[in-house]
Amino acid sequence: MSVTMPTTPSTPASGALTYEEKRHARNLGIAYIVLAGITMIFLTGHSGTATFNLDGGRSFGLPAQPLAWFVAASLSVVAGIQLWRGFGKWTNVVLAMASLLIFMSFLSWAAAGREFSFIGMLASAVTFSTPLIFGACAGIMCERSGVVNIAIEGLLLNGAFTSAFVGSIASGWPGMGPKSGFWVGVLAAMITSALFAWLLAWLAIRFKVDQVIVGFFINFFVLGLTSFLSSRVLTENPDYNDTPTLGAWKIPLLERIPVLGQILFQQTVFVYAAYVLVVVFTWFLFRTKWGLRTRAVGEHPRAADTLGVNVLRLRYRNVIMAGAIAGFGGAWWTATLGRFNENITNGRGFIALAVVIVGRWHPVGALSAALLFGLFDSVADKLSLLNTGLPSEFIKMTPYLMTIVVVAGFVGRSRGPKAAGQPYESQ
Amino acid sequence: MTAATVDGSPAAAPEEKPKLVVFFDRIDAYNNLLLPFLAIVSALIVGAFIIGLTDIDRLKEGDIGGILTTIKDAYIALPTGALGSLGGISETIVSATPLILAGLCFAVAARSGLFNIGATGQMFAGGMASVWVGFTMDGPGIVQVPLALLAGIIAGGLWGGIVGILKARTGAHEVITTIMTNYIAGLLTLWLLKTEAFQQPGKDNPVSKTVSDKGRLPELFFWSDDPSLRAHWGFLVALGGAVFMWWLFERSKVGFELRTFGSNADAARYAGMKPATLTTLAMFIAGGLAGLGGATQIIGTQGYATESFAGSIGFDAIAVALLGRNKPVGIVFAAFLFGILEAGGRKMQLETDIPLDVVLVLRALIVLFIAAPALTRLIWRLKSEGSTSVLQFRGWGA
Amino acid sequence: GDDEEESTSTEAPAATEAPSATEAPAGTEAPAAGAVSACQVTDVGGVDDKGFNQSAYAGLQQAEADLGAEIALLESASDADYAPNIQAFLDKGCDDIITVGFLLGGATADAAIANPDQQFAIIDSDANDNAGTPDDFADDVNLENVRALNFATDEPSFIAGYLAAGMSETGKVATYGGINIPPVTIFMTGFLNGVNYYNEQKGTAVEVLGWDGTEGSFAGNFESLDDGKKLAQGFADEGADIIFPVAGPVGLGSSAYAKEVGGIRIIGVDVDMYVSNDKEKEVYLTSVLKNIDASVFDTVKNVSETGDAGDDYVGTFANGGVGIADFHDQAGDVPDELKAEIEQLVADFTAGTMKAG
Amino acid sequence: MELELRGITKRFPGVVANDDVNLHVRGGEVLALVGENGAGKSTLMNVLYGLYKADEGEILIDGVPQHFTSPRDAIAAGIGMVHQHFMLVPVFTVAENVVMGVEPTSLGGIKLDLATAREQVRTISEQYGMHLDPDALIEDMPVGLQQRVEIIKVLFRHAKIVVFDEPTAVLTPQEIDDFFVIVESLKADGKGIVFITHKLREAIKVADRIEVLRRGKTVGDADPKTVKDTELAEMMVGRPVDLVVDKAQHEPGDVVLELRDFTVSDPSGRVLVDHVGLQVRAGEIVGIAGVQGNGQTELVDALVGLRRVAGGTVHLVGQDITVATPRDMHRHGVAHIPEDRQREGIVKDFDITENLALTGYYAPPLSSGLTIDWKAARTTAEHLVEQFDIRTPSVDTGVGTLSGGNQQKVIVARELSRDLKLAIACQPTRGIDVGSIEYIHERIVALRDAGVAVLVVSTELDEVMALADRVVVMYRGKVVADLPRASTSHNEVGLYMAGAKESAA
Ligand SMILES: Nc1ncnc2c1ncn2[C@@H]1O[C@H](COP(=O)(O)OP(=O)(O)OP(=O)(O)O)[C@@H](O)[C@H]1O
Ligand SMILES: Nc1ncnc2c1ncn2[C@@H]1O[C@H](COP(=O)(O)OP(=O)(O)OP(=O)(O)O)[C@@H](O)[C@H]1O
Ligand SMILES: [Mg+2]
Ligand SMILES: [Mg+2]
Repeated sequence: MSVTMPTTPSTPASGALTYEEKRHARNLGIAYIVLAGITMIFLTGHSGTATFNLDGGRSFGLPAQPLAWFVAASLSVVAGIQLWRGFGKWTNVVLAMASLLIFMSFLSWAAAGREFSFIGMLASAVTFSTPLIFGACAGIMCERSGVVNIAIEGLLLNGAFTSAFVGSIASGWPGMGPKSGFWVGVLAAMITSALFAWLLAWLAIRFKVDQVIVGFFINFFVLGLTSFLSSRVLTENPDYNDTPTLGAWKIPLLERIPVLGQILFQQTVFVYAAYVLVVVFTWFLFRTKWGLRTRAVGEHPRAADTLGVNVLRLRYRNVIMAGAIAGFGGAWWTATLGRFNENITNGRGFIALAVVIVGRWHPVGALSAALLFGLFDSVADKLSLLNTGLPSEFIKMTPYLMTIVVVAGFVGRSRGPKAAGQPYESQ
Repeated sequence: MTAATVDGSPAAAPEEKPKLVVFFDRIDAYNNLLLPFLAIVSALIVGAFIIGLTDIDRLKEGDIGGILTTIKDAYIALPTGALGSLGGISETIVSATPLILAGLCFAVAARSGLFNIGATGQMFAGGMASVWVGFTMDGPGIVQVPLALLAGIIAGGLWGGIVGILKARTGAHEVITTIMTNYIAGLLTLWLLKTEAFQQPGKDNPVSKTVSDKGRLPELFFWSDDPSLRAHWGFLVALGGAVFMWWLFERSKVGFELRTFGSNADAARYAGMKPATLTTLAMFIAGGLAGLGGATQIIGTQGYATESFAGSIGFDAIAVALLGRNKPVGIVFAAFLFGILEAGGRKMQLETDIPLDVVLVLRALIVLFIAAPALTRLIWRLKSEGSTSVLQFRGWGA
Repeated sequence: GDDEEESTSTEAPAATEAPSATEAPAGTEAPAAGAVSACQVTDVGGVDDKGFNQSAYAGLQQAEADLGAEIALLESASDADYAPNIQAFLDKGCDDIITVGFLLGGATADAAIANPDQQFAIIDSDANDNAGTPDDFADDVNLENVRALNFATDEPSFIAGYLAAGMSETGKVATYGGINIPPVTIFMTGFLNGVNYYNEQKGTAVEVLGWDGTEGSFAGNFESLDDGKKLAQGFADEGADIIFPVAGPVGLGSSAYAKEVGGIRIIGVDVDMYVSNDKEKEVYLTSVLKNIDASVFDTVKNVSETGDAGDDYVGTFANGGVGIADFHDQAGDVPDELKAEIEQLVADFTAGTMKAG
Repeated sequence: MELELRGITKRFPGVVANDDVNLHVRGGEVLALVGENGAGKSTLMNVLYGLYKADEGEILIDGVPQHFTSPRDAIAAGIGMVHQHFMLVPVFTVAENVVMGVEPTSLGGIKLDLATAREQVRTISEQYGMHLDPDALIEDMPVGLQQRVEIIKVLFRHAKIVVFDEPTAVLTPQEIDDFFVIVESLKADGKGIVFITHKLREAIKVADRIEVLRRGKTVGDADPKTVKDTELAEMMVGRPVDLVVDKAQHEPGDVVLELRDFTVSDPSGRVLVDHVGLQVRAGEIVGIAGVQGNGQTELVDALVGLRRVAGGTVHLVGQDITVATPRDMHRHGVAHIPEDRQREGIVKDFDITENLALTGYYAPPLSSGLTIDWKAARTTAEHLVEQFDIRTPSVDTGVGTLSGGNQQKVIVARELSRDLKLAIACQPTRGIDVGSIEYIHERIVALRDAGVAVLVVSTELDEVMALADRVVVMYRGKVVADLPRASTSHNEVGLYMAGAKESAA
């Protein structure tokens, strides 16, 4: 639909981005100055050394005020260079380093004279961003093939409910323990979420219902139904809402790596699964026949169609697969908590939607975005312990505010697959 | 349009139709009334199965008659609860009012090419500003009420405008920023409600000071002294909002620019329009409408602010707008439908033992069927029509 | 000694948990002529919030069973639903309308003023009149026909804090809330004060994580159990070994964490979680009880007997409206000395000689 | 192999796009299909390719009826198609675009074997002398190369009948010559070719047979050896068409537009337009000739304010307008017919009235205060539709449903129908049928005669030569020649365009 008269590469359309990049570079310089100013704020109030605890009794300390001085000074220098001649291909590296400095300086300010578990903060970011990764991968799989998926929330919620419900019942089956019962539940979660996803695909493809409306429908429908079943079935029969939780499954040897071991390799199977998914999904998306066709169908379905790719079938398939992934992701709640509760996902599906976009529709990008969100969330948790004097509401805002900062400052314009949201008519 | 049908003579002078006829042509009675009707019927049939299946106790007892009675009662309660009495109508209107405004908010952004999920946050902003004006001012209603509404528009507009500016300046995707600003607005509201400026004196719960009676929007059913008829002039404000949106997109210059920008940003630039300004403006107007929705909710329906006064209105409104195809008239009708489902759902909850959750499921079904005319056509074997138009947001795709 | 201690710590709940046992013999004599009707409006949490809505409804259900009351329920989907839901019950002709939560304060007061002959009860709020000019908040207007049911939950929380301080091996205990609102933070403050009192008494320096009297840790909602697990994990990382979640079902996430890792004790909230959460009962040191169901039952009973809901009510140790649960499985871990001190505290609170503030 | 279409009828709501059309092609033969915009050529080919399902009629291959339900079937039957609007995924490489659908794989059919794909693409590309880099990204390629990718796609699938839908519309003269070489080699390979074009001389040059379509019907065929282009044009349009621009002598007036040291660069600093000096006088048509990609596009974009000017000045009747915005230019009486009609020139979702108001909506008579007077806009639109002979049922018709020629007329009508000092027309007749070309050329000349300065930018050398009073040639961002039309020739200009010659000018 969208390819019109082919044009030469240097039309304003492709120039637009680069013009913006130029402005971006200038704005970045200004941002550094502002950030240097903000860092100066860290000079006020607290002083003393912030102690960051690591594993095995190790820790490191950072003197809050000297660090703030140092960071503010470095930022000013960086700002100068940025405005003067820019960093070229190092721009993003410099930005990342600067952000890290500011981040550490901020933490030192907040924790000056106190201590907190730095490693716990990082480990918790990894643990609790897991469902976001699954949700985002599901979203990417749909949108890469041209179907907007607002229903991630509903698919996750359904996964959480079904895995808890079926998992609990299945553990009572003859010859089946709680553990194997749990995995039966996970399977059921994948199947039912895939069914809901199929419904999304069917309504959106066959009947051309606005994909956003179908997404909302599924969200409302699943929320209503699981809440109802939760109150009428699960509450009345606690046995139907009781699965084991999956404890950490420490990976031999790797778990003993200092620092990293505890953050990455003492996690549950779901965390590892999320990482495997990202790797496998990335490989499939960019290295396989399926991936090539999927991306084509999301960008320019008619081109794919004219080459004999069955656009609609591929969309069905991918959306259904995405449903299964989201179902699996939903089971994370059951694995983590051993039970279901009304609206247990509580908007995580929408955060996952944001993660898809922040990650620029790339699995690895989504992984980074999810981790970043998880990190800011656990930073907020730590802040609330450190008696910084900030109102708890403002501390709670951290992940949301920081997401905006990251998107506005680092990610900039992100553009989805061109055909996402449009129904495809083969004739 | 084509050589095949139109013979050479250019523009076979289209006969001048009276305005009214043109209007009804557009409404197209057949498609716009029969289809939704059948859609609701379909939804109710599917809903009946769901009610039956969720009536676990009776199902266990095999009490099919009982189930049928429940379904019958439910389906009588739904319309009578919403429209069967003045009280019901009043509640339908009360529910529809903020939905219209928040739906307009979504639609204005959508037609400008933006996917604005931020109505919730913008309602918070508008509501908080208007409640502040409402309880600090002590002037005559004729001054105070418009000022409070204006404050709502401005605050909501600014809150939405932030998203617009971020998008225009940095390219930050509005879906991300609106999701995030919703959370932020909710937290800010909670915090504000505990500050001295807002909190009710002598209380420690996060409930705002109260807007005095003269600062409230007047009652709609002013002739009745039944205090339970809560419908207020906010409804007229909402209708005014719809007229405004119609005027904006059908008559005004800015609206034409927004529409152009929403459909083809390159053409807008070529035509001398300013994309950055338009993005910001679209979000400002959208936010203003949602803010107005928040304001009517506060100085109309509630009289004070709570930490959750925006509820799920912002989200429901997306469905309302899409159902109404982002057209003002459509949105008013869709909001009414939602209002009916809400007011009727209350009676349904009361007169049968169907829980609220199932009422919500029913509502989702009705929305779906109305949004899927092709599905309804298939079920009722109506002959098919041209394809449905689908919205485009630049956020996704081209 | 064990026997005695145990009976002490169960004494309080016994007085409130089973109003039917102590007072309800009268229930069997409930007026047969026209059963009393009691109707509940929930706040947006809905009836299965595993919190005060559910507790209140449990009281109603008990009234249905014991008093033959006709009960009805309307769940609210949004703040705008409160007034019409109350109105629906007014139209229905309920004898007593029970509203749950401070969010319903305004709507309840409005309805009560407009219908002076109607009996109301409201939980966690003194119904306040939201009408009137800005400086005319009639929250001091005591609405005759509204029975406000409030709970001095800081008292049992204080004891829980004292207990936690005494039981902590790491010298760190923690608490967190759902959101930062008084009905939640009153527990946390009580807990904090209890710990501080212990420190004063014993010269120790047990530290409370998650609440400093004004700010602290919150889940941000009452639904995400994983937030409860995350917070618990965070507290454990900092060395806390006893956690007191005040966030409804979110606390179950902390229990799940405690069970998973071991070595962490949880203090339940609202109900005796050893009983209500069979799945992880072993992690509960005790629970802070807020006997909403009993007070609701009591209210319905009043209406059925006298036609009046009764005077405003503040649940305390003295009247059994609040309490502290049994130690159950962990009774063996609690030193006798500490048990005795707790017992004394309960007695002092009951007698009114001790204040939680 | 022989392909036959028999009695094909295809209806769209309100339109009979093909009406009982018969057509046949043999291997080793080039059939040219010509016809007005909207005559139904593309529709017919889409039916052949399985994209549309015909309402009536059948497709036979070697006498056997075929049932194509999707392009898959058509491809399998040996039919290949190069679409009017290219069907390439812009973010993919050449190799990826070519192999999609028939990917070479490894690891049991899962992994995409890109190495093999590249090799295969390279082989075919060399075989037909197309010199394509399999790893180049489509979005970075000039149109001519993109077209080769389309051709390789077809060859890769072993097509025996190849349909080219307006392949030359977007090509430069050099590219067109290269294209014809490729067509010849395909023909020599025994492939049957259907060639759709609006350039009648091309049809006559390469075709073995010419079929004319008018209003969905075949109106006859012609032998390229004997037919004259004027005859063909008349068959197509149904009336005699003047293929040569009628242009009286006209004395140019004062300088209207003057560029001095005009420089445009891309953000990375690469100079795209290099210190260009240019003058356009009132009542004069200056044609900018040049192969696509030599800075013409950027020059115009910067001139009209859609792109930043890196250096130099622009004066309009003496006034400095170097930093003017598109709106300023409009106010100053500058018209701009954009190069890419669908991307910039129209809003497809809008009706004709709205599109005609697109640039003038903000000022009287269409607007006063905050509002737009749609009644006036409609009246104006009706007037323009009539005046510019836009074929449409009404002014409320969506522009997206109009044929390309009529879309272009909408733009021309909008831009040229007001008081102008300067008109800039980029590729004004790209993809447009002879009837409309005649009309648009007439308008441009009329504008000149009315004393407007006109700048025509076209990669179509014929067009520049036909219209211009002075020909300016751009090569690599520089003006390499500025020649009075009267004293130059196609040949000379062609040499400048190819960079083979540089003048002192
Ligand atoms: N992609 C583009 N292609 C062509 N011209 C552009 C493009 N983007 C911007 N321009 C034009 O370049 C000029 C300056 O653009 P630019 O974005 O650099 O402005 P700026 O002054 O840096 O903006 P700001 O002050 O908002 O940061 C404007 O006239 C604009 O119309
Ligand atoms: N998908 C469609 N829906 C409705 N009408 C269509 C569709 N495709 C083409 N038409 C109409 O069918 C007619 C024939 O169009 P077609 O594209 O085949 O013309 P064409 O001869 O290829 O013209 P051009 O030379 O401009 O490419 C036109 O009137 C066009 O508007
Ligand atoms: Mg519920
Ligand atoms: Mg065509």
